Amino acid sequence: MLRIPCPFCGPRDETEFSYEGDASVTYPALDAPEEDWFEAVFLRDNPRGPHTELWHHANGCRAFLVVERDTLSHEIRSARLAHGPTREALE
Amino acid sequence: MPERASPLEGHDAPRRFGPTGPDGPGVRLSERRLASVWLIAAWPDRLAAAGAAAAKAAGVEAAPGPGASATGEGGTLMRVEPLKWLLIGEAETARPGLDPADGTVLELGHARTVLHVAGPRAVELMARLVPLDLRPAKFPEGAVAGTVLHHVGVTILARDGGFDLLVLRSFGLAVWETLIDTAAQFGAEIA
Amino acid sequence: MQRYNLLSVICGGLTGQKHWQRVWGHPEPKPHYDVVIVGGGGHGLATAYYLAKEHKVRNVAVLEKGWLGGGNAGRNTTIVRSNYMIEGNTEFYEHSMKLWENLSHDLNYNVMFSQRAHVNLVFSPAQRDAMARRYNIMRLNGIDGEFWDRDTLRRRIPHLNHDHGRFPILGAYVQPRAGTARHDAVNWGYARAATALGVDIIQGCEVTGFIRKGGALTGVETSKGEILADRIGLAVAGSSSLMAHKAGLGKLPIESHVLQAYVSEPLKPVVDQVIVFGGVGHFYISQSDKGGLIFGGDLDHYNSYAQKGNLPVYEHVIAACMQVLPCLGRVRVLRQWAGLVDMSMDGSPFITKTEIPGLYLNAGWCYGGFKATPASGHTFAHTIARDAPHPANAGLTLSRYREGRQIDESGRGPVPKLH
Amino acid sequence: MTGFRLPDGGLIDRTRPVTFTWDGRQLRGFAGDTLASALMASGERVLARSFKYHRPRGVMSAGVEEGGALVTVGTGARRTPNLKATEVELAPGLAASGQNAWPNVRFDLGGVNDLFSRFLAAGFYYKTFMGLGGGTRQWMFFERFIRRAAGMGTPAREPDPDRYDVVHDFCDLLVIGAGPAGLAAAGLAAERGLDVMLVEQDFALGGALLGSAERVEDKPGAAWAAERAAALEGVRVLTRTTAFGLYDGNVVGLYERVCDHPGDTDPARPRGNLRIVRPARIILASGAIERPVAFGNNDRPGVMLAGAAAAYLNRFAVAPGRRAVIAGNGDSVYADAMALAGARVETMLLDAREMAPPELAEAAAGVGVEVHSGYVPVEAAGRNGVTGLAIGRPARDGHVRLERTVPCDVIGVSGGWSPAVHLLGHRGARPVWHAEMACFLPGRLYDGVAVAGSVAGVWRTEDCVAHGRAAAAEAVEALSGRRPKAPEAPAPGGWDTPILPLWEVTLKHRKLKSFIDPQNDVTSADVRLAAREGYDSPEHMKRYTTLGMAPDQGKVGNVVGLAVLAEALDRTIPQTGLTTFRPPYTPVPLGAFAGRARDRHWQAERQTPMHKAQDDAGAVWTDAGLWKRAWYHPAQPGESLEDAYVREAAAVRETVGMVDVSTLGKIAVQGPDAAEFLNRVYVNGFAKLPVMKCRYGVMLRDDGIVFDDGVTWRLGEDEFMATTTTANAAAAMAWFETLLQTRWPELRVHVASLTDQWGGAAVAGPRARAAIEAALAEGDISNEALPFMGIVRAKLRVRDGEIPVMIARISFSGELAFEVYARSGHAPAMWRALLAQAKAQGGTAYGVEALGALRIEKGHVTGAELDGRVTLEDSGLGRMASKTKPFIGMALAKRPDLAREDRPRLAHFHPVTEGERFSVGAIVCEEGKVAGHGIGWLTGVTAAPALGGGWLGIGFVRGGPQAWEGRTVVLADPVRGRETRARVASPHQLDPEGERMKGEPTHA
Ligand SMILES: Cc1cc2nc3c(=O)[nH]c(=O)nc-3n(C[C@H](O)[C@H](O)[C@H](O)COP(=O)(O)OP(=O)(O)OC[C@H]3O[C@@H](n4cnc5c(N)ncnc54)[C@H](O)[C@@H]3O)c2cc1C
Ligand SMILES: NC(=O)c1ccc[n+]([C@@H]2O[C@H](COP(=O)([O-])OP(=O)(O)OC[C@H]3O[C@@H](n4cnc5c(N)ncnc54)[C@H](O)[C@@H]3O)[C@@H](O)[C@H]2O)c1
Ligand SMILES: Cc1cc2nc3c(=O)[nH]c(=O)nc-3n(C[C@H](O)[C@H](O)[C@H](O)COP(=O)(O)O)c2cc1C
Ligand SMILES: [Zn+2]
Repeated sequence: MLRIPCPFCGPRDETEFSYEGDASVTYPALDAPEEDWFEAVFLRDNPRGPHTELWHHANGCRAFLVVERDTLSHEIRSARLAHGPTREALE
Repeated sequence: MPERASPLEGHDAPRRFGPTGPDGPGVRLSERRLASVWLIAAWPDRLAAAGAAAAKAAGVEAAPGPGASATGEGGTLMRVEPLKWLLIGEAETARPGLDPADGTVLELGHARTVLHVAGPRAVELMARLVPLDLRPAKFPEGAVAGTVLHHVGVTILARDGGFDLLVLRSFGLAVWETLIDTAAQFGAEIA
Repeated sequence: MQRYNLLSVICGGLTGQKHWQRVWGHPEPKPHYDVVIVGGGGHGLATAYYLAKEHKVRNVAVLEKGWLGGGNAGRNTTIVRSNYMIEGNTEFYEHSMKLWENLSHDLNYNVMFSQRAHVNLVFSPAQRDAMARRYNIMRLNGIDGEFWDRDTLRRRIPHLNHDHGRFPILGAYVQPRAGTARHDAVNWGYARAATALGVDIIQGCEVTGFIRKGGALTGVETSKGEILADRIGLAVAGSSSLMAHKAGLGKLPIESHVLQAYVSEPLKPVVDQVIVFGGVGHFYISQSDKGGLIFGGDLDHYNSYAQKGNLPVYEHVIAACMQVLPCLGRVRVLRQWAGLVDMSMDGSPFITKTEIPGLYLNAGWCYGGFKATPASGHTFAHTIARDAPHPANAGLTLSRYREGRQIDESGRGPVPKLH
Repeated sequence: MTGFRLPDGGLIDRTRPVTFTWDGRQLRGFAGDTLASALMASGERVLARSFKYHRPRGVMSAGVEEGGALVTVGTGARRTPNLKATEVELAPGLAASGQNAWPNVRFDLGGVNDLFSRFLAAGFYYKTFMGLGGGTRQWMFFERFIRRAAGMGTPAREPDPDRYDVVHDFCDLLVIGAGPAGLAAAGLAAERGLDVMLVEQDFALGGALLGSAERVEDKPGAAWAAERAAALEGVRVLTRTTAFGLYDGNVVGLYERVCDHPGDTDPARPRGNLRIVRPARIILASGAIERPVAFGNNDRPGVMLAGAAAAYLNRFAVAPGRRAVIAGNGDSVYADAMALAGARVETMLLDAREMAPPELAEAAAGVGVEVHSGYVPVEAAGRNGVTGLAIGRPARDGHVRLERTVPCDVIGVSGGWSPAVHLLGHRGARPVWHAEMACFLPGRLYDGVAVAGSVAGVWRTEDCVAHGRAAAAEAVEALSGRRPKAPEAPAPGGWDTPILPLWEVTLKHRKLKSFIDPQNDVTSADVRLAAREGYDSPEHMKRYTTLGMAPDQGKVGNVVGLAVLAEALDRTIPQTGLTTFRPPYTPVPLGAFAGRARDRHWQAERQTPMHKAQDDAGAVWTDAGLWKRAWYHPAQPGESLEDAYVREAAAVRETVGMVDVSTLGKIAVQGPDAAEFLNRVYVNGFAKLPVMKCRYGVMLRDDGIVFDDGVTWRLGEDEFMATTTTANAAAAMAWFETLLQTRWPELRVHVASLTDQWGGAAVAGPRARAAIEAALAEGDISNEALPFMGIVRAKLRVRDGEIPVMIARISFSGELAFEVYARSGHAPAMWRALLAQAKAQGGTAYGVEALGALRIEKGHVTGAELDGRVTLEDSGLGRMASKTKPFIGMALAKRPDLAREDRPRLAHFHPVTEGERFSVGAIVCEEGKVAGHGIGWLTGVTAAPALGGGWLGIGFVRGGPQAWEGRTVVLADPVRGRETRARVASPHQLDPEGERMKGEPTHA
């Protein structure tokens, strides 16, 4: 069971979260060219090893977290709130 | 204002069930009728200001931090999300005053029902429902946590030596039946 | 190749099993091959077999980093079916089904393909209507498909949870020709037949890089030294992104996830068909000839290369099992394992040339590549040998996403974990 | 001769006799017996039949590594197959029976397979059964017989009556195993104030001490263990509880048998608990498992592990036979032989080592054990039970010279010990081969996980105790935050004279049938055959021979099999490598993982606030995701679905109807940037939507495909309520939070769910306004005050007062319609008040079937059409897309295939022949081309009184209705054996300008 250290709630089971994929994808402006959107929506690094990803604490504090996890050992190195302004407010 | 219907209507008649031991039922289940629920949400750069407004509405010193709650005249103020407090009370209260520049207020008086779990074996029952350590040492009176109960989101408040389970109204009966189903083994009573 | 049949088994019994020949060897890699296939799973081995058999390309090597058939080919729940709706998939999987129906004879190896019917339970009128469209498309393409109403289902599988489930079972859509096969036998059958045709299967040989000359790839770097090749076929399933990066293809529309499977203790016959359901949950179960119930459901929803799963999926899968077969409550899970599935952005695979000359890609198999093994090998061999797709894999291109032609059976969109 | 009960001794409770049945015959044991010990005490020898050859099998161990005695316990719905008799605690009234045999295990026709065993070598089924001439028919013919012969026990066909709980546990330290090491560790940790859990799979604490005569701190081992256990105050001790799996985050899965043992059959309590423990640290003190040796006929009933033979004596006061031969290759067998001799069992000890340890040999001889060093077991005599053992001396060529046969009725064999490192393997750690001790020791340990006792190759009891304490001390240090200094733990070892590795006994001139995996009938010859045929990786050998794939998961056979393979390949054991350890350590019932999520409780049921009001009035229900929605409201009991929905739909067209719409997703969107946010999310604009007005909107996914649609209400300058479809409510909410928290952090918007705050009723039909006005206490809903897509606040008069409501002019049916929203607590009163007025106007309540009919006639799309593959243009909503402001999905919606003109578009279908019908899922084909993928499909059908009264379909057709003017199409429905001709028409035929929705009613 992945135990995810939510900065707001503390360590919690993966069952309270929803995995929302690669956090390193930057989405272009809404009216950016088709090619930029194609790469953001369809192509993934999918690394074996350290991976920066999004977890949504859906059955918890509803916060999105940016988590650094190793996709081979499943070891979780860090977790921080995804929303910058809120992160600063809580620090 | 007319009386509010409960989602447990027809299913919460007082009774005892399961093997109650010599010292009475291990678990007591009841529904707690809320009259007002306000969601107070701060803009990130106005957290303190919104918190102060929330504290004022609840009649408490300061707005509680993560995992905590504070109870005053205006009800119980719980920190449920990084930028949000929930103010619940059994009496009707006015909409909390909050400058729109500091955040927003949302009326949720009817959105949840509160199921109260008490009794000497309440912690054992809860260990069969939610993936949290609710023993007093780890989850003292006034503690708050959002978690999941059989795939249903729920907010738990440690209160009066037992637990308030804030459940979305439409899931109220389903969670109530799960409580009854699991509590039978400890000897239980619907109060 | 030594003939396997009843006579040979009797002869084996009388001679103390002395006369059996080796099924494959441990050859050292040659410096150059016409074609190198990376990945000794079902798809890689089948590709090598069809290259040698259909296209007479015999100077072929299959490079496998572990033991052949040790990837998903050795870990799947062995379900074989061709009940697909979207153009591109329908034709491909039926092409595979036809190859399955004679595979034991082609390979002279009993792959135990047992056509015991694939029964897809339906829980709501909306689900029944949505699936009617898929099974009608199947029938219009000459693929068998029928609907069992409540009474038929009650007669065929009396111990299903007909009356006490959370959702009423309204019936089931069935493909009678579908069923299961013995996964290891498929890998070993293809490996033996390919070896007999002159293919080198080199185990314990990990491809660690590619050799470039000018724009083209001229070979691979491996844990057993450099091997040159005119054409290179990637068939590494869950490791596809890693290989694509090394080959210079950049990012693929793929995420690798752990998919778990479970086997029960061996039992006398209790599940005769393949029983599955989707929509309200996701579950599939069948019984192997040794008596173990083989079952699974959703994948672990996060990216992973770990080949081991976590507890929440046990609860999710087995609660779904108990929902439809509550009589299995006291039957015990004997073993849980996991594979590494290459989930694509629309749930459908790629068997295609790439923008790099001489490099061919076979990937994106999600939950369903075992049933595709024969057709995948057959069409990938054709694509490599002819440098052009076979009709059956014409639709399975990488460029389909740019064209807006997602082959999305579930309609869940570009979220790999949902397919 | 067979086993018999000793007059005294053992840890059983002779004051509590227990009667049970075996194959229908009544037998007697005592509390503290296992089924195996009670059967042995009753002289039963053949308890099972093996998997392939159906050879007779008896008890082969005293623990979970049992390879022989698999039985079925319980009858009817509580029938439980494949239990190891050694793990079944004897309980009053227990009904046990043999399995995998006909007529019974003592006389089994299946035994004939053994005669043909020479033809049934490993993998024979890959080489035959294919039949001639292609196809799968011949194989499937043979398969029926194979399936009946294979499998072991027969499961119940009735639902499991018992329930199980999933329990969430937390602790500082979890100790796995309550032998000397575990008891010591738990004791010290508790003394130092840690919150400790100790789990033990047995029903008694003490581990190996329970089965040995060894004394600890000069008292019997079992007594010492009981004392240590009693001293464990504050420790949560769980017996009958197996740690079956170690997972990421050091989370451990336990299965606790609650009600499967004597004296506790309370119906309210679950049969078992699946416990998920989250310890800060773990100490694995799981001990070691004795290994057999592969020699001739080593599967006959009466052959068992040497430690087990002693355990039946010491723990259960059962002598396994009258004359025993103990054969081993290490020091541990001497204590076993002495225990047997001590119970007046005539005992011979064969020590494979040339030089037996002098003091042990002397002590053994002292109690009458006939010790022979340099001797090994060659072949057991007897069929349904051991009658003798051929013994011999190893020769230089590696084979054994046979000497003589010794009469005996029990053979205790020991080939060494395998530390139970399985749980460490679950997370991928590979064990390390220790050549000198001939066993695999724990390899790399994960942080937070320590080992103690014989699991780490520490063999002496006092060293195990010291090791337990050291591990506990390290845990205390680690949890106190101080850097844990490595306490001095005892090194592996503890045997006076080294073990002599002995895996298999072979004769030069004759092949012995020696079993490595007795359950799957895998012989050493099978392992060599696999190597010879090229299946020479241990993983290939395992799968080709099925070694270690039976219910004991190779706990005793795997290392022996690996040694035989290594020898066949002329390699060392570490070079060959072990297969993978996988959960569960021992099998766990499926019911335990399902917990309470059974039958109706599999997924929670959601009810709208007006559920009870409609249920009391006889509504018939259907499912929409987790919600229950009224399907139809029978006018009288037994009214059919079709009669009801036609009647209900007609009421909406002619007078007034009311439907519960509370299940729609409702999301509050608040803040100064709320309008900008909605502008980006929806294809159409919301910035200029006036306050107290609402607007229909459509959302796309990032890839340009339609995601969801719904009406958004503007309740204030900075406050909207966006409504979504029932199915996508949760997904839409998560999608809004994704955008706000990870893509557009600068937007000042808060979103929150309002779905459960409001109950909603849609009141539709020409007399809708009249019905609502009759119930209004306050508020004006005239066409002027409340125009189409307008919103007003009002008050309804209900039985005990007035309730505030919001009313919006929204129409899904195409008629004049109002959606009335009351707070959930007031919603039942609203429903009753409005329904009374609707009935007064000649109207009725209607359900989702009628709702479907009405929206199909009107040409509105729903989830049936928006199947995750269609675009805005496909669904006839292309004109909604804003040209002036950007929105999610706009870029990828332009991809070539999505912009093609000949894509299937929304259309209506009318049967050409009057009275004909067609169904959803039919495929639209061109005349004469009824094959392939067709040119469209049907998504909805209904009787359509408002459009000429005939049958009506909605769906998609290539190029849209205009491409099929005046041409008929074929609706192919082979699954239902139907094919009908249809005319294609625009889906917007009913009141295309929307006068009914927008203006005064022109008719009625
Ligand atoms: C638990 C589970 C259940 C499944 N159930 C079904 C089912 O019921 N029906 C169905 O149709 N499909 C099923 N599948 C999917 C199916 O098993 C796979 O899609 C299919 O096996 C993939 O193709 P493959 O056999 O070639 O893959 P693999 O067997 O994974 O082959 C890839 C091989 O490449 C090797 N490799 C990787 N990298 C390198 C390298 N750098 N150098 C050399 N070699 C390398 C790997 O070791 C591996 O052996 C299931 C999969 C799993 C995991
Ligand atoms: N003389 C020898 O060669 C030799 C060899 C092995 C063991 N021993 C003796 O065995 C004892 C070893 O002590 P120890 O404490 O290390 O081991 P142990 O075998 O005494 O105790 C281990 C305990 O763990 C339990 N267990 C194992 N796996 C479990 C699981 N997954 N879940 C729950 N319970 C589980 C077992 O039932 C057992 O009770 C000593 O007395 C030692 O002398 C001697
Ligand atoms: C179809 C199928 C049937 C299996 N049956 C059994 C079985 O009866 N007993 C068993 O122990 N393992 C069984 N396994 C699991 C394998 O032993 C092994 O766990 C799996 O091939 C993954 O390999 P790994 O565990 O070495 O990683 C089966 C696997 C598959 C795919
Ligand atoms: Zn959180």
